[in-house]
Amino acid sequence: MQELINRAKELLADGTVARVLGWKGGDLPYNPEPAYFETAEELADFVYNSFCGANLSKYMIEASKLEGKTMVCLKPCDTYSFNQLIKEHRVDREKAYIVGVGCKGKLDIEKIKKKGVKGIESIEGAEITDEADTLKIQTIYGEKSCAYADAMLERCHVCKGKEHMVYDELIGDSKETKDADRFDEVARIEAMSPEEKFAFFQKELSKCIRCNACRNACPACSCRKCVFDSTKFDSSQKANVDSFEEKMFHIIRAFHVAGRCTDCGECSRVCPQGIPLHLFNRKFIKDIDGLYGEYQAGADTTSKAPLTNYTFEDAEPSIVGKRG
Amino acid sequence: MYKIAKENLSALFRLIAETRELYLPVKTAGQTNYAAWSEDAEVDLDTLKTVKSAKDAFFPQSEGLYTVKKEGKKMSVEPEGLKEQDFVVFGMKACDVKGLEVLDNVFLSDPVDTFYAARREHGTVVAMACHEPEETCFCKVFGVDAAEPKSDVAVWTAGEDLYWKALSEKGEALTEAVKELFTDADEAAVEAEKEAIHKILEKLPYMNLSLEGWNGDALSEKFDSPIWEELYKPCLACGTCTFVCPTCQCYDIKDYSAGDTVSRYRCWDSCMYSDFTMMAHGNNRTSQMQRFRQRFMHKLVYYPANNDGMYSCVGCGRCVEKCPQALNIVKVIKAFQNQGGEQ
Amino acid sequence: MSLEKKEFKPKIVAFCCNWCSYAGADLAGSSRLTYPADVKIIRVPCSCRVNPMFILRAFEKGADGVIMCGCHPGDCHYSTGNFYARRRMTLLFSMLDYIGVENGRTRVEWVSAAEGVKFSETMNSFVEKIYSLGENVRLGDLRCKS
Amino acid sequence: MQRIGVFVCHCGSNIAATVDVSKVAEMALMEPGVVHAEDYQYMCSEAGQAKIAAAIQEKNLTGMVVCSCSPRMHEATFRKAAERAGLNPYMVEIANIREHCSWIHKDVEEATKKAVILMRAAIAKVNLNAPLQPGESRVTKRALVIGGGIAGIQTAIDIADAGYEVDIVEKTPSIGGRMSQLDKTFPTLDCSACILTPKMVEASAHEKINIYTYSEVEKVSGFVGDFTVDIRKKARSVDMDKCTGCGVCQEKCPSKKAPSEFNRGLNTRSAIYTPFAQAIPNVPVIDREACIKFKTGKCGLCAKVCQAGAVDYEQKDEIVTEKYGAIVVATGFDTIKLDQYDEYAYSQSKDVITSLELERVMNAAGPTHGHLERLSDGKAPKEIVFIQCVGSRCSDDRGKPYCSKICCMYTAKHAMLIRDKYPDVNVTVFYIDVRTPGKNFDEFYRRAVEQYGVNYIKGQVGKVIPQPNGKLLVQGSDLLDNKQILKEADMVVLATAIEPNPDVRKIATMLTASIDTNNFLTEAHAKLRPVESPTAGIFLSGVCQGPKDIPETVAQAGAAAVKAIGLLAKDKLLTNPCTAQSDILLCNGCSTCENVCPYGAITYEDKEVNDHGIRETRRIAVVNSALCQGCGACTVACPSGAMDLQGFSNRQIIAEVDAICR
Repeated sequence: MQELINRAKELLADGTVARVLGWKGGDLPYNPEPAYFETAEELADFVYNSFCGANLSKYMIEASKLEGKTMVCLKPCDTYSFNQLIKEHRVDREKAYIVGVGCKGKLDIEKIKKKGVKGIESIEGAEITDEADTLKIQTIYGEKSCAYADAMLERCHVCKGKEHMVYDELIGDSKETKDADRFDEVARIEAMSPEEKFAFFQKELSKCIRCNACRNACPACSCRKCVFDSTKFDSSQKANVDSFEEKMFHIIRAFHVAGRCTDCGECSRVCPQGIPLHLFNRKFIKDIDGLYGEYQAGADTTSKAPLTNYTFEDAEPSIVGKRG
Repeated sequence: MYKIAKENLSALFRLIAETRELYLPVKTAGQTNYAAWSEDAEVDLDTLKTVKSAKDAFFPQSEGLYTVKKEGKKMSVEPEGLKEQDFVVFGMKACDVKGLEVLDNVFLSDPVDTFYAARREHGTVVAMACHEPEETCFCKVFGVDAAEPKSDVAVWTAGEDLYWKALSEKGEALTEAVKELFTDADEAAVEAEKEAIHKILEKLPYMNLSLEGWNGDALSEKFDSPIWEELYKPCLACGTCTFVCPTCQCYDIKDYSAGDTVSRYRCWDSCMYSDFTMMAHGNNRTSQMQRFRQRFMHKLVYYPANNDGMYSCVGCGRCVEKCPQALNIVKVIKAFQNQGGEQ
Repeated sequence: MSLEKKEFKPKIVAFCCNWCSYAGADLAGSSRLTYPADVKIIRVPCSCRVNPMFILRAFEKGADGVIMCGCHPGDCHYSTGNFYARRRMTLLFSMLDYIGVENGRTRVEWVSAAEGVKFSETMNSFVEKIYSLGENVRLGDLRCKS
Repeated sequence: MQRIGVFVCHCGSNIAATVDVSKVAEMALMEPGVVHAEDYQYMCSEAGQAKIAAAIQEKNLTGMVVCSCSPRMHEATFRKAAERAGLNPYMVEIANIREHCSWIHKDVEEATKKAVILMRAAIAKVNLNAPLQPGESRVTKRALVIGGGIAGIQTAIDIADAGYEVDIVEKTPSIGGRMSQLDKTFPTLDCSACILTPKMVEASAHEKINIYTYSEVEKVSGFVGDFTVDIRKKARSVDMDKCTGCGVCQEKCPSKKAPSEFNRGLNTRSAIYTPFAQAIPNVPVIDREACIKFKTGKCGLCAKVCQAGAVDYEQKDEIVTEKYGAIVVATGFDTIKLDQYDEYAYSQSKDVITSLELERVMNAAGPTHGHLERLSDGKAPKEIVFIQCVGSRCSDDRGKPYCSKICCMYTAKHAMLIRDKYPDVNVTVFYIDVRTPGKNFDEFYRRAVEQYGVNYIKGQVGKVIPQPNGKLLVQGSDLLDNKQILKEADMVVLATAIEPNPDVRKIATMLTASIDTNNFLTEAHAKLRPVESPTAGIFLSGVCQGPKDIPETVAQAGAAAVKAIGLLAKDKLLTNPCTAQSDILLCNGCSTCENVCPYGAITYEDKEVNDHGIRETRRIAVVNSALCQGCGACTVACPSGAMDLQGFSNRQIIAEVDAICR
């Protein structure tokens, strides 16, 4: 972390960048927030720890409009999103000084709290330099502990790898965190009967409160105005009036980002109701990989996206029924 | 004061449900929210904070207002009926109960919102003291006592029992209806529980948050502060804070066409949304900074200015827990505090 | 409202591209090749004009089945439109299947302007399928059910 | 709210027998916006159209629905009728209650119900229609032909004969193309040069044709009717105006080691050269890579011997910018490289040659002055083996999946010519299939077999092995006799697959014309529009579109010319108003739409946007309505719904869906 701060100070001092986009320490042990820093003094608040889960690439859309370069801290998975945004002309590569930051897996405070941990006072083991396998949590109700891996975000268990796809320089070490196949969950659902599938999604989506956090956090959902906010499509909806509306919203949202979604996992991270929204996006990714060849959005900035591409021999839609 | 063994609670719920609708915290797919009780509902009284508040019971996220039916070129309008059925909301916390007061000020003052008023009239609140308050709680800051919920009925959990005390006529009526399941109890266990809660409250990091300077008089000073420009930046403009909040009361009115019938309904809206209060000419708040500022100015400045100093935040801490980017009202209040210190 | 069980009359929307399938439907008509009146055709310039949203919208508003017809791959009037449509629909149908919607409710068929017989046969078999699936209950807005 | 009139046609009894037309008209009046409804025997008749006109005027209609036969039948009729009565033609929608209803249903009640629903959908749509005006764009009355082979020459002559200016851009120093390299042509065996040279002369002498040789297309912008093209005239180092074509420079040039492109590298040429004797223009170019003057600064002999003073070592590339209304691509073909086919020993033996090389060998102006001899030792061959389908009809990645189409016929030609001139030479042809459709083609092939005794063996050659004695051992199979064949040959000729000129990729990109996986340019419709590219104003001539022989190429060249003339004959182009439009406030500028547009109609511009008071410069998609054909692919690709299609807008289609599901 100190290395990051030092480098940020240098880049600010020599005028390479006009500001730094990173995280600011929170007022609880686990709530750092994305923040801009414009001076060395402000950088006193800079933190980078295992609770810095937010994908900062989307902020670069606005930062690209500002005067001068922005030093932005991107984790390996965030760089896919950034590449995808370059491809879609939503960010300006020239306006970004990308520091690829190391990642040892990011923590999900909800997972810790779900283990019955309440009244948290401090958490030990969440610093980026820590090598601890266990988090020591001091609470009002006594000391608790939690295995680091058990507290990780879902996306870190199926990590795409700790390699940065785009960067100007790299700071900090990473540690491999992948311990599951990212399509296992999708395959589990695919194997269900239609009734079970429907019951599963109905139950999950019934929690949706249409807060739009998934959409607004999603770096692929970078539309200036979403079709669901626009009167033009006659699809403007605000609230969960009927269970159909959540389905419509989540299917269309997943469809709109199909082939563009890098599987960064922000949607699931930010959902206040803990809906595993990645299951929609990942289904499309799995289908695309299987039907049209492996494709990783954001791995580069030039390849043709699967939905703007075709081959004569593509599978027919009837394959859906035939797959069983 | 009465008590009932926790293990008999399902009998209590069943009995309440015989004569009234019953809403209480139910766990669905891993998350606890208020929902209608049923035999197979997984009732969860251990989770301190439901994701959404109990606001839905009185001010549902979506609510029909009237329906227009078309036959040929003739149209008829059918207003939606008001709530007529008595219902019970079980398990609300003191902060959420205070939230109802905030809503009352809005919806029960002239012109009275008849839909809300009918629900308030038919609803009985059984509020529950917070057995284990958490680090995100700051109800005390707004004068709420987590150990002493003020509602129709107050309940406490202590040991293996749940203690029950009616505080209003409606509460008495409900008590009458279910008394058969209770045994008499003295207040000793409850007093001990209250003391324990108070002790914990003392330790919570947000409990001594200062609201100094937040009032109607500070309107222009706060409104014009440059701090907002810094604070809003991480905001994603989602509506999470609004929709989990027990006091946010803004709604939009929309139409839904099902062909020959069109239903007009209202649904919660969020001042964080870019189309909030969208009018023909556009929007009176054009930037996210303005929208962000609006939410906190409303809670901490405008509302108290119009309601004898009462804030429209109750310190439930849901926004603290749920904001995707870890922004919240506490950070806002602190930012202004720090700024004041520096000046 | 009567409590009598109403006979199930499905609502079926067929999107047909102007150049092949709509013409194929015309040929079915001029050849007097019948298919059930439950099918209503919407003319679009090309299958690539069919937004997945239209299909979900149809279900929302009470459709029991949606079928999309276009030129055979390689014969698109606009060269490539149906190739894109094919990928879009494959993914959409797969998603509907994934969330538990019976996959027989959606179909894509390529019907040329000369295939009046195929058009009629396709519609007959699709309608039959929808009858066997019954009313669409998983993917509709309750407000549209009356 | 619109004021809509609904007109229900009986179509005699075609509709009225199964659909209760008066009921449909009655139901129409219940719909929002409908102010007039009537039914009539034949709406398309003059009387019917008069009724429509009267209603439009009397009821002040802003839109109308005709419930009748298919729009593919009479939409144009009713639109014209509406226009005559003062209603914008795009305010007319058709409910197809004949082909899609009365003709396929028997039950009157059922058919009537359906007709009402189809009518409602049309009304719902028309409620959202907006008057559309076709756009206009001007047409520059000049055509560009890219490629100066027989295809390009023929197209240019045909266009020029119709009275329009044509420019030919040819990459090499002379026009003539592949055909100029051929010795004889099938099936008539007349000399290629004899029939080509007059065409070349005609083109160069034509007052409407301007030829840029040794030139390449550098940049193309604009759209149908109004293209702007940059042409790079490569430095020839010889002044075209001064040169008399005397040829002395070529004779005197001391550098004569450059491989002759025209003779497929079988012999050499001088550094200052014209590719062949009949070259047009007959002005040499200096190959700067071979020229001693350019390499060392010394020499300069050609300038000294040139009496006209035409040699100019200082000449530089020049860019000419021209405007065109139409562009014809005639970039032709080349034979594939044989690196992947080493089993035929092409790289190992000089006596294994391609058919095109054989053309040069047989030609009097070729490296052997027309004598059939082995290139290794100059000896006369006694045994020649032809191998067919080298790289054609290939299922793996080494070659091409398609049939090169011309090989069967030219091989028959070669075999026949050889047997005719050298009766003592044995000719064997290994083939997979012999394909000779075409006028007098099969007769020609049979003559080769029956009259000239060419030995055709159905089977493939596995390997050609050069022997120490200089012969070539050919290992093949005879599928009909089911046996292995070993044959010693003096020469082996490979019927090498043809492929589009590699430059076509670059050109297709500049033109936004699509190409298929084999690099052939895609036609707008495989059957019905074979000489047009999907990109408006771009036409296809010759082998750039697919393998062809000379007569087919000439025929297609003429067809492409006619299409180009049809375009140039117009003063203005009326554009289809049902095109895509991007909403400036919703567009993200993400380029997704551009990727699915088959016509290259979408570009991006930085535009100043006022989004409810927020002013900023944004990258916005701009649709060129002259190019857009209205397919709608972009509208679905667009995630924000910014892209919409006029006449088939999102809201219109949704309104139809809603009306049907109501």
